[in-house]
Amino acid sequence: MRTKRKIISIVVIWVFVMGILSVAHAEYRFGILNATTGAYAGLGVHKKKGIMLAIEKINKEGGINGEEVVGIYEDFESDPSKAISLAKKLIIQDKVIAILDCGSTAASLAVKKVTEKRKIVQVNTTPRSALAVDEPWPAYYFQTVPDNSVDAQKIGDFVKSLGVKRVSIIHDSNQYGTSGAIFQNDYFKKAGIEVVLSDKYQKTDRDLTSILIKARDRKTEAVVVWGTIPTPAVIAKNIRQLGMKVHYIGSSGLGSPKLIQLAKEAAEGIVFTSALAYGKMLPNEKPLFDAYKKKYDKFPNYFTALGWDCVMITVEAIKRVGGSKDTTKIRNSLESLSEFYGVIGKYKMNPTDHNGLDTSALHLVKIIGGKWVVLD
Amino acid sequence: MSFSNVLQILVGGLTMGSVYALVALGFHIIYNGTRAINFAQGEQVVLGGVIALSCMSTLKLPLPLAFFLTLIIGGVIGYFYERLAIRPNLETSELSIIISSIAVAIILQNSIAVIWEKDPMYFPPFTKGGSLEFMGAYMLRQSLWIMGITAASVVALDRFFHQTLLGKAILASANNSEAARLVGISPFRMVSCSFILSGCLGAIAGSIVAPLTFAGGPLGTMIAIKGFAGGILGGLSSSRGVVLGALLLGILEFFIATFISEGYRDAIAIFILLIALMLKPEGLFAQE
Amino acid sequence: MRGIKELAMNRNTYSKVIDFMLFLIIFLFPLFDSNEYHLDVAVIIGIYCIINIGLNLLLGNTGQISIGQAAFFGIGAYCSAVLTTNLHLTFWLSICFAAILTATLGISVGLTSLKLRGHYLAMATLGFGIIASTVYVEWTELTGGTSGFLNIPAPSIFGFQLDNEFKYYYLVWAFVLLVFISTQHLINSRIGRALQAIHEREITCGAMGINPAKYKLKIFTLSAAYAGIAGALFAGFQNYISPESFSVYSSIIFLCMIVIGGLGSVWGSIIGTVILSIFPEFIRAVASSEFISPQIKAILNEHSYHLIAYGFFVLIIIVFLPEGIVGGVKRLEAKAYEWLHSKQIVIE
Amino acid sequence: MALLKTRDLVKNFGGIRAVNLLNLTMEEGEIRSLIGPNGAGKTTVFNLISGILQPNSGTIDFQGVYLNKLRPHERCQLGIGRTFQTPHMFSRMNVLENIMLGCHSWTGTEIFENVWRLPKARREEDDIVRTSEEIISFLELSEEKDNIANSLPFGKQKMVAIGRALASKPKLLLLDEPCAGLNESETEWLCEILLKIRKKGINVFLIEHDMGLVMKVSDTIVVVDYGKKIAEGTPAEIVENERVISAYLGSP
Amino acid sequence: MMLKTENLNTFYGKVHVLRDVCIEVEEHEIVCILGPNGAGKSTLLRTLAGLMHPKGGRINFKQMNITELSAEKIVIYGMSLVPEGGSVFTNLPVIDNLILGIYSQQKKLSKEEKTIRLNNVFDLFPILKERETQKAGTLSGGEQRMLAIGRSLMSKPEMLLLDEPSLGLAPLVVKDIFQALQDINKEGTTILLVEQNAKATLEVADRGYLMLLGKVMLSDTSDNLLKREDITTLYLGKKRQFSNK
Repeated sequence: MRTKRKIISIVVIWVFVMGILSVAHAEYRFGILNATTGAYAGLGVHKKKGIMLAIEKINKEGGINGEEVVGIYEDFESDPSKAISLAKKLIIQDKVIAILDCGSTAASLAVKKVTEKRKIVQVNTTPRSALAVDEPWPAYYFQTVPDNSVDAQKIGDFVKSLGVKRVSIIHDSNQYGTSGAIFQNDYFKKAGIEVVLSDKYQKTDRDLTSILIKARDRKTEAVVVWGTIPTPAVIAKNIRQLGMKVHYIGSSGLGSPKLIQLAKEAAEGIVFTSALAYGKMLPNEKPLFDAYKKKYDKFPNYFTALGWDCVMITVEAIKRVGGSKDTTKIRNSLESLSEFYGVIGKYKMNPTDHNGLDTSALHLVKIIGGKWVVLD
Repeated sequence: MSFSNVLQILVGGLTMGSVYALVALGFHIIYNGTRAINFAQGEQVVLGGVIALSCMSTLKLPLPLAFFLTLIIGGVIGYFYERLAIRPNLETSELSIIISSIAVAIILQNSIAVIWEKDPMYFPPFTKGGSLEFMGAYMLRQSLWIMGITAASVVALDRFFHQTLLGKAILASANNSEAARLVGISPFRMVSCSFILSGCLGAIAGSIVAPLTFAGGPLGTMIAIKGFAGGILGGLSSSRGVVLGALLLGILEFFIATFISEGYRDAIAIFILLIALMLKPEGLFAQE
Repeated sequence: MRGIKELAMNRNTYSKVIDFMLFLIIFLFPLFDSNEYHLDVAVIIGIYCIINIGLNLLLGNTGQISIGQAAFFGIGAYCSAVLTTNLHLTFWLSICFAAILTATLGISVGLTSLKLRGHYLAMATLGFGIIASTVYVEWTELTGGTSGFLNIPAPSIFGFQLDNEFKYYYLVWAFVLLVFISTQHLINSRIGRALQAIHEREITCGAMGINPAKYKLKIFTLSAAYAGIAGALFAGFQNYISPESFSVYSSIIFLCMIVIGGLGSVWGSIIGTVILSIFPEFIRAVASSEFISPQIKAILNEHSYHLIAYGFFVLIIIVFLPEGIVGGVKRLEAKAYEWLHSKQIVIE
Repeated sequence: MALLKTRDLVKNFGGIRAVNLLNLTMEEGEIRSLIGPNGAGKTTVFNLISGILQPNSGTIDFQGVYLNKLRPHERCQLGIGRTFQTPHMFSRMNVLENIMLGCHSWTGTEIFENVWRLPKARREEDDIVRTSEEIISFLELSEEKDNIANSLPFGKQKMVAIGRALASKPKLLLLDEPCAGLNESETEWLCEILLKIRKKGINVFLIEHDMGLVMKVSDTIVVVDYGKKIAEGTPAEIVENERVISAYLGSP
Repeated sequence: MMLKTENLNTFYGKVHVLRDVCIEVEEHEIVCILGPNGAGKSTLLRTLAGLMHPKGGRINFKQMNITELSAEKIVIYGMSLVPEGGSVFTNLPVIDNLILGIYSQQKKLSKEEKTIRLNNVFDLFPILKERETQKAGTLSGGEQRMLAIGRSLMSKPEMLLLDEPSLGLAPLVVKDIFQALQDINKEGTTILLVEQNAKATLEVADRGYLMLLGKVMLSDTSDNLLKREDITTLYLGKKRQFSNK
C-alpha cells in the first residue's frame, strides 16, 4: 500500500509541476513541425538547422521586445496524418502562435485545416501543390519558398537560351517533383520546345539507366531534373556512365553541396537554379552564411535558407505589429509584409500572394571544377 | 528498342538484382537457421556501407583492409544482435523473432542516421576508371565487382550448407533442435552462427554496393523488401533459388521501368511475383 | 495447468464485469480530460484498435499473417473520401461501401492465402500493400497522388456535425465497442473454436468436418472489412489523407502492436495499440520535462532519438514478454493464483 | 450396399508406390483391421479414404457416394470420422472444447449468427455441449472435462481423440493405431469401447500393431504389404496365412 | 561402474516425475527399464541424456559427475540417446543424418574412420544404404527409428540409451531391431533400454528395473523378473497415472 501511495503522490506532484510550467510562459512560442525521420529526413535536418540558427540569432539580439523566442520542435516522421495530430498538439498543448516549416507539401496541406480552424499562422518551406495553385491562398497559409512555377520559368528561360529543341524531364515521384514537372511541361509547351520524355523516379532508386536510355533513344539534348538529393546525383553518374552528351539542368532542390560530393566528376557542368547566390554573396544572405559558418564551418544549403527565412519573416511580421501575440494580427501583418529581404529574396506578400517571390529571387548556378559558379 | 538497349537494361537489372540477391542471401541464412525472417537485414547492409566508409575515411585504412574489418564488425554485430534480441525469443515463436528483428531494424536505421548523417554519403568505387562498353551497353566497373562477389557468395554458401558439417548442423538444428542436441549440436550456437554469417554477409553486401547506392541514407527498408521479395520468388530454402529470384526481380524491374511505367514499376513487379507464387507456391527455383 | 484452467473459468464469470468497467472508463475519459490533443490521440488509437482487432483475429486466432493490413485501411479511407467528397454521399453510406469494397478485395487477397502459408503469405500480403501504396500515388485523378486527398467533409449524424475531437471520440469508440463485442462472440463460438483448430493443425481440421479454406477466406474478408471501416472513420476524422499513412511501415507497426498486446486476445489488440501509440507521447513528455538538463535536451533536440527509443521499447517488451502483455498478465495471474493456493494449503 | 468400397486405388510418392491397386469392400456393422509391416502404406490408405491425400488412380465409394472429388471436411460431413497416430490435441483447449470441435461437421451457423449471438446460434451451441457431454460420459472422461487436453496422459489424449471423432456422428470411424502408447489395461479398456461403439451402429476400421487387440475385436482383417493386399479374412484365417506370417507376424 | 544415479529427482513443470531414482549400469550390460505409462521411464532417459535437468540427485557416468552437463556435452563423453519415435532431421538426406552423428567428434576422426563407421551402420541396417540420398522425412516410421539408432551409433557411444525402440513397429521389424541391439551390445556398447514390450525386452536384457509412479520398485536379473508373477500384475497396474507427455 505504501508504494502505491508513493506512486500516487509522485504522479500528483509531477502533474502539478507540469501544470505550473505550462502556464508560466512569457515568450513567443513557435511550433516547428519538421521531419527528421522518414522520406523527408534528408531535407528536414537542413531546414531544422536553419530554423534553430535563426531563433538563436533573434534571441541573441534580444528577442522580440526583450521576450525570448522559443521553438518547440516536433518530428512528424514524414507522415502527414501525424503532422495533423502534432499541429493540434502544438496549438492546444504548447499554445504556439505560429507553426513553421511543415516539412512537406502534403503535410502543409494536411495541417492547413487545423491552422485555418484555430487561426494560427503556418509558414511553410515547401511549394504549393500544382493542384492547388489556381485556388486562392488560404488565409493563414504562407510560404518562404518560391512556387514551383517560378522555378520552372527560370529553368525554362535558361533552356530556351541554350537553344535546345528536345528536352527530357525526369522528376522525383514526390509532390515537389511531380508538380514541378507539370509546370515545366506547361512552360516548354508554350515555348515550343519538345518534351521527348517525362518520367519519374523513386527516392530510393540508385540506377536510372532505364529512363536515360529512353531519353538517349529519343535524341534528347537536355535533361531537366526536378528532385532533391541524392537521386539527381545518381542521374548525373548514369549520364556519364552511358556516355551521353546532354545539358543537365536541375531545379532548386539540387542546391546542396552533397551533389558534388556524391556525383564527383559526373557533377561537372550541371546547372541548377538556386535562391542562394553561391560565390557572390548578396548582402541579405550574409547573416545566414556567417551564422552557419560559425556553427558548422560549412556553407549552408538551400533548405537551411528556407528554414531560416520562415523564422525571419514571422518575427518581422510580429515586430511590425508591435510584438503582439494575437494570431490574427500576426496573419494580417504577414499578409502585408513587403519590401522585406530574406535570404531567399525579396518577399512582397499581398492578399493574392502569400509568398511574393519571383524569378528575381533565383539565380543560376553551374558546377565548374567542383565549385559553384553563379551564372547571372 | 535496339539490342544495345536491351543489353543495357540487363546490365542495370543484373546489378540491382545482385544487390537484392546479397540481401536475399542474408534472409536465406537466417531462414535456414531459425525458420524466421530477419527484417533487419536491409539495415545491416546499410550499416556495412557506413562502417566500411568510416574505416576508410576516419581510420584511413586501405580498401581491402577496410573491407576485412567491416566483415569482422558485421559478424560481431550479428552476434550481439542474436544474443540480445533474438535468443530470448528463440523458444517462443517465429513471430516474436520477426517483431524483434523489426525493432532492431528501427533502432539500427535511426542509429545510423544519428551516428553518421541522414543524407547518403559518397563511397569511392573499388577500381577507378570510366564505364566499360560492350556492344553498345555501358557498365560500371563496380557492377562487375558486385556481380562477382555475389556469385562467389552463392557458391560459398551453397558449399557451406551442403558440404561442411557445420552447415549441415545449422540446417539440422533448425529442423529438429532436440535431435540436434542429442548428437552434440548446440542449437543456440547454430543460431548464433547463422546470425554471425548473415551479419558478415550484410557487411560484405554493404561495402560492395555502397559505391553504387551511396553509403547510409534511407535505403534499408527498400532493399530489405526487395531482397525478401526476390528470395520468396526464388524459394527461401535454397541459396541458388534466392539469388536467381532476386536477379529475376531486378531484371523485371528494369524492363518494367523502361517499357511500361516507372511509377507502377514496383506494383507490376510485385504483381508478377504474386502470380508466380500462385503457380508455384514454394518459389520458382525451390528444389523438389 | 489445472490452476490456470480454474482461473480461466473464474475469469469467464468476471471477465464481462471487467470488460464493462474498462469500457466505462474509456467512455468517461473525455469528461475528465478535455484536452483536444489527447482526444485526438485517443481517436486515432480507437481507429487503430478496430484494424488491430481484425488483424489479431486473422493472425492470433487463425494463424494467417498479413503485412498488408494498412492497404485495406487505406482503401477504406480513399473509398470513403471519394464517395463523400466527389459523389457527395453521406458518410454512413460511404462506410458501408468502404467495408464492402475492402471485403471484396479481402476475398481476392484471401484467395492467395489458401495456397500460401508462412513467409510466402507474408510476402503476398506485403506485396498487396506495396501495390496499393503505388496505386494511391499513381492514380492522381482519384486520390490526389502525393498531395493527398484534400477537403474531406466531416461526417454528420441526423444533421449533427461530428466536427470536433470530442464528438468523434464517441463515434470511434462506439465502433470499437461494436467490433469488440462481435469479435469476442465470434471467438467464443463454434467458429472461434474452428479457427483455433485451423491455427494449430490444419490437416486435423478436415477430419473433423471443418473447411479450413472457407474459414480462412471468411476471416480474411472480415478483417479486411474491419480495416476498411477504420479507414472510412480515419478519412472522416482527418479530413485529409495521403499515401504515407497507409504505407507498408504502418502495416508493420500494426503487426508489432498486436504481437506486443497479445496474440489471440481482443484486449491484447487494444492494449498493444494503446501502449505503442502512447509511447511516443511519453517520450515527448520525458524529453520536454524539467527533469532533463538543458544540455541533454539540446542533444535530444538535435537528433531524432524518439524512434530509437521506440525501437528499444518494442524490443524490450518482446524480449521480456514474448507472449505479449496479455500473455504476461495471464502468467502473472496464474502465479498469483498458485501463490494464493499455496498459502491456503499452509493455513490448512 | 457396401459401406465403403475402393477400387484399384493407387498412390505414388515420388518413385515409390505406397498403395498399389488396392481393393477393399467394407460392409455395415463390422470392425475391420488393417495390418501390415511399417511402411506398407496403411496410413496412406486412411489418408486416401479421409481425403487428406488424393489417389493417383482408382475410386473410393462411401455408401454409394463417389468420394474422389470431395475434400476432407466434406467426407467428414458424409460420416467418415478419423483419428491420427498421435492424438493431435489442440493445446489451448480443454477436453470438452476439443470434443466440441468434433461437432463441427453437423452444425451450420455462420459468422453473422455467431457474431450477434442469434437464437439459432445459441440453440446450436447448446446442442453441441449436450452431444459432447454425452460422449464424455460414454468414454468416462468426465473427471478430465475441464482439463487442458494437452496436459492429459497419452492414453487419455487418445481417448479424447476418439471422442472428437465420435462427436462428428460418423458412420465409419477410422482409427489409426489407437493402442500405440497405451498400456495393457488401457488397451483392454479400449477393446470394450470399440465393441460398444460397434453396438451403437458405428463401423470401425482400424490400423493396429497390437495383435492381441486386433484378434480380439476384429470381424475381419486385411493385411497389406508394399501397398498391396496380401490377405483378407477372419482373425483365425489370418493367423494361419503363410504369406502374412512371412511378411508380418514372423514365425512364432 | 558405467553409470550410476543417486536419488534423482526431476520435475516436469510442477509435476514431480522422478522420485529418488537410483540405478546402476555395468559395462557391456543391456539393462531395461520397465513400467506402465507415466512411470517416468522416458523422463529418466531424458534426464540422463541432459535434455532435462534434475532438481536433486547426482548422475555419475564413468566416474564423472554429469548431472549439470547439457545434452550437447554429454554426447561427447560417450552417452547417446535415441529418443522416442526416433526424431530425425527430416529435411536432410539419410547420409547427412548419419554423418551428423559424429558432429561431436568431428575433429578427432580420420576420414577412414568415418567411412568405417558409416559402413558399420549400413551393415546393421541395409535398408538405410538403399535410401542413402532420400530425405529422412520420406522414410517410414520403422526406417526412421533405424536411422536414429544408426545416427547414435555413428558416435560410437560407450553407452546407448533407447526410448521405446519398438513403439508402433511391426512385429518383424521389432525383431530386427532387438537383434540389432544385441549385435551392438556384443561389439561392446552398453545399452539402457526403456520399453513397454516387457517380454521381448527381458529376453534380450541382462537386468531390468521396474518403475512405477516415478520410483524404482525393484531390480533383478531378467531371468528372475521373467519368472516373477507379481511383476505382471504390477506392470499391468490398474491405476491410470498422470503421464509426463
